[in-house]
Amino acid sequence: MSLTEQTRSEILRVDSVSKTFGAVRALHDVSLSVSEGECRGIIGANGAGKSTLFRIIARHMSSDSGHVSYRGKSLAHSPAHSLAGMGLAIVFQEALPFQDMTVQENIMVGGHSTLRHGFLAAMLKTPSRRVEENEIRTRSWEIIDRLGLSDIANEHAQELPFGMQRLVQIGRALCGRPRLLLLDEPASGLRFQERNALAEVLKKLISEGLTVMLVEHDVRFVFSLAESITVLDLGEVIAEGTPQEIRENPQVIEAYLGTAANA
Amino acid sequence: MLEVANLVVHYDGAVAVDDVTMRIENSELVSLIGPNGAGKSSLIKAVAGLVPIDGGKVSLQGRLAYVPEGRQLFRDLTVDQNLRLGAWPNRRQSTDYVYDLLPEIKKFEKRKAGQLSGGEQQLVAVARGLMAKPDLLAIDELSLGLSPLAAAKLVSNLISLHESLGIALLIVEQSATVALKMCQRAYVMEAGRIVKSGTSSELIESGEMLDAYLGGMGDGQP
Amino acid sequence: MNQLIGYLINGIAVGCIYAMLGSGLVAIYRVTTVVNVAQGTFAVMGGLIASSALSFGLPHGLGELVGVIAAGILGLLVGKIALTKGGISPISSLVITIGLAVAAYALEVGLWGSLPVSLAGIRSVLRFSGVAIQDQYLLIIAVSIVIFIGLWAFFSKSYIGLALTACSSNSYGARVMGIDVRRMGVIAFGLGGVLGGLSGILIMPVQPLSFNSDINLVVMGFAAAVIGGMTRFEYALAGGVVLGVVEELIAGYWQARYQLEVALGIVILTMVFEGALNARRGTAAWR
Amino acid sequence: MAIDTQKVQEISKSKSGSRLPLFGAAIALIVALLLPSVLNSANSSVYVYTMLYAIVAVGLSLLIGYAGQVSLGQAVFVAVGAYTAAILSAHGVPTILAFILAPFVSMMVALIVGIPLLTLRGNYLAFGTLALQLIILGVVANTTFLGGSLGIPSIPQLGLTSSLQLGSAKSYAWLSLVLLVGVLIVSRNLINSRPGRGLRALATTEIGAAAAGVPVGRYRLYAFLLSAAYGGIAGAVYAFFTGFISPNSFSVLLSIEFIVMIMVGGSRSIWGAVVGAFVISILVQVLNTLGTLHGLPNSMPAIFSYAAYGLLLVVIIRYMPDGIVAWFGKRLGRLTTASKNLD
Repeated sequence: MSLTEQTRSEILRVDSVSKTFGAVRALHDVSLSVSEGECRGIIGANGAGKSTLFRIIARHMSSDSGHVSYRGKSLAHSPAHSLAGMGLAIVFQEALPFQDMTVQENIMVGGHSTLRHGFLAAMLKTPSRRVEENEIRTRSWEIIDRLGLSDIANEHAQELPFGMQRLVQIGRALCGRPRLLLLDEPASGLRFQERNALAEVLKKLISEGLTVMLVEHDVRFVFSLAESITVLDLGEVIAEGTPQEIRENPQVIEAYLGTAANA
Repeated sequence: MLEVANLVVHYDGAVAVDDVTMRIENSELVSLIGPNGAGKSSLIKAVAGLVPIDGGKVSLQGRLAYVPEGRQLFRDLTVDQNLRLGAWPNRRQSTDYVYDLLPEIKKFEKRKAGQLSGGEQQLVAVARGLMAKPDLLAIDELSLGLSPLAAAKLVSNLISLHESLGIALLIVEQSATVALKMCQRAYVMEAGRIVKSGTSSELIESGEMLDAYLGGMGDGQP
Repeated sequence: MNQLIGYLINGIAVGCIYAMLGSGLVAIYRVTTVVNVAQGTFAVMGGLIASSALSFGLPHGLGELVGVIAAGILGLLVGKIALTKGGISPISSLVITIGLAVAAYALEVGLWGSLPVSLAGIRSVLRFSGVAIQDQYLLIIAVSIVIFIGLWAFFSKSYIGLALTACSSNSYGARVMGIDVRRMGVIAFGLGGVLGGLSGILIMPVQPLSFNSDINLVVMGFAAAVIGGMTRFEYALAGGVVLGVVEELIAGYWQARYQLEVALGIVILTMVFEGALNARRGTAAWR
Repeated sequence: MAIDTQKVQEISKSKSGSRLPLFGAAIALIVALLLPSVLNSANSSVYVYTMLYAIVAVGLSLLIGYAGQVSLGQAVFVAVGAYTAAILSAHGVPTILAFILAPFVSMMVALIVGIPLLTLRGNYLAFGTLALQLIILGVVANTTFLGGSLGIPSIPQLGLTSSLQLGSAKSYAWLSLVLLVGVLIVSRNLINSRPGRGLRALATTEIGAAAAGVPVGRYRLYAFLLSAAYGGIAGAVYAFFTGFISPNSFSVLLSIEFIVMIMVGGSRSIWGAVVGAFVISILVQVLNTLGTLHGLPNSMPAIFSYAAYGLLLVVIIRYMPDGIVAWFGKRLGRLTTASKNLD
């Protein structure tokens, strides 16, 4: 880890996490640390353990050993739905947009943990509900505006092209006012232009100070965004460094292309 | 044998295969390589008729058998029962045919497929594909999850099958080394498109292979 | 003691009926992941048709066979309707089977009326050292043994049986082999129909059935199947027998009126317990 | 970030812009208000039942359509409401108090059974709720305190005060209309708010909803409780109105009728539930009239209604899975766009 990273405060820490499924070792003693304001890419071949790591951080799965902490606090006892309220926004690759809800409503769901009113207040339309609903409506519009989704804000999200759906998911995550955005394979299934558009949006968010962690197999996509990269192979961290360092790392080349491809 | 022209495949609106053209001659050994998510599997599934085609054309002379990614064996059935199902369309095929070709399978014919090791499972999956007596055998993610040793053994098995039966093989492989070593010719895929093709030796020389896997750095474009 | 033997034999026989119904549900669920609410309908229809066939003068054996075949055809029909070509969610298919079960009421009430109908089974009674057992119960047990051996042979030897298991083991893999998974689902419904029809015909001589007996039958069949985890025939058999014996013991030593409630309570507990177990194991599904 | 508030308001206006549904609802409300004064007493009963069906169906559509949890035993919560009202008023509790308590008792029962049952999903939950209904009805039928299988006769009329009692079918008609409108308003408020959006989100994907911060398990339970409360309200009115209840009044078939209603109307809309309840009530009336025509056997009305429920359910699920409201809506939409294209 370079010196500049150590001066920034740590936001996420993964501490020697291991996980096995039956006889398959998905993760073995994986540790990494993400600093505030950083964009970290996690790459690795199929079966490297990327998505297992993602699910463990997202509290969707528990690890066999080791632990994950967020802003110095262990996540061991936090249920999955509590992460959003802590400023940790998660976008799963397989998460569909919510059916029969407009783009705006989809994004408003993301603000769930920033509002208070419950069933009774909602049903009786109390003043506090009105205030909060107005607030979330305005906030969702700000997000819709900056993601360029204004024209389709009232469309049903599931009917949009894939690239737009991905943006809606990111808008949904932003509506919870996150400090750390965790993205699972954000570029998968996108066309070339859609990938570029998504990268532009993410670049802007990063430049505004949002910490982003990308788990992604599209290496080109990650290299264009991340300042540091962690490479997983067969469940272990085999390299960590800047994109340039990773690209020149012989172990990484071997993991991706197989042994002695350049011989 | 197989001709694919301008093939396009979408997945729920996402583009998986984008205008791909390729061909395989009789008894040829060809591999399709590229990084994870490049669209290799989608291409081969479209060729096997498992996913609908959204554009272009696939024409195939002869019979194709497809060995899917992750083996997809029937874990609760024995190896012999798995093999019998490989000949489902034309039923009454005796499994002795593949036991003759791959004698080592005979050793565990009575065991449940779910209890075999990864290498054994992959061999059974290949054997199950052979039960359909194909002219072209397409194998998806040949070495995925196998130890280098098991992969090497499987490759030598396949090459001897190829030589004795004269069938064409299409190998989809993430590990470029394994693929290039065993095949005469290869197509390299990236982001749904074929970015490079040629003989194995040409591809090994070229730097573009590395680009496909680890991204070009110069232009800074994603 | 003698009384106990009587209860046990009756319980095992009734349990075999539940197990047969449950096996029909299992056969269907394994391939389609649909719980077929019309499973009780197969039993009622099979029994009613057999009773009519007999009253038209068909000899015993043939009349019952007509009932079983009719139930099998009904099963295929229900399968064809519940499994659409485009594919719908299992829960939608379940609602379709509810619809068909209710629609069948119209047919049953129209043709056979709403009163319970009985069937002439074996009327004789076996007596030994003070225990009296209706021979029909022994017949049920004997037929069940044959049926379950038949099921085992069908699923391990026949090509169709293998294909059905393949669909349940790995439906994508089955599709790759060129197996038409929807058609196999319809065949599974047909098998469910046969098993349902058989159970109805066997139970009717000792327990007359009316059109709305189907709910209790399907619920008890489901109970047997759930205890067996919905996927294994031999477990469904065990589950059914356990339920039947418990019911019979409750009726014998306590009171008959809480039979159904206790059995259903066991099912709910089993499901909840299984669910909790799966949730703990569940991580394996997430890879 | 500067944001054009003008534009925001414009767009949020245009969202609710189509006035047609609102207009339709207003007309429906006026007709519904006037109807009881012209109906005879037999038709007034049909009116009351329709309103009560609609109340239960709205609750069920919140549970099935919005929160995605299938319950096949919804009639059991109607039964709990009805029995609460009947038992309490038989023991001297003022009927108005019994009426108010009924939905809360339904919710309590739902809470007790919901905590274990809602760990189940899909097929299992559907069957679990069905089994639950059979168990509770069985226990009621065997409990003398609850009237056993004979039921509870001569339940008093609902009295708002000691002097003002609801006597006529007309008054129950207006009461049930008011309750339905209340239920609709409250449900609509819920759907378009934070918890409502959370429910709708979890119906699509529980993982995604949890990632957005929605406490999935708790919300599923709340939806279950709410639908039980609606059932309890309808059950209480039913008990006071008919004056007699028994386990047979709340059969599994009734639960299935509710499913038919929301499927026919469209489960993903509370208006669909209301439309479904109306369509089914009218259909059953028509079939009854046909079935009792001269010369037909006594069982004909039953045969007709079984066939209608069953086949309707099959046809709707197979050919109009979003219900008739959406089906007609789509066709209407296509028509209007077609006519626009002509212009």
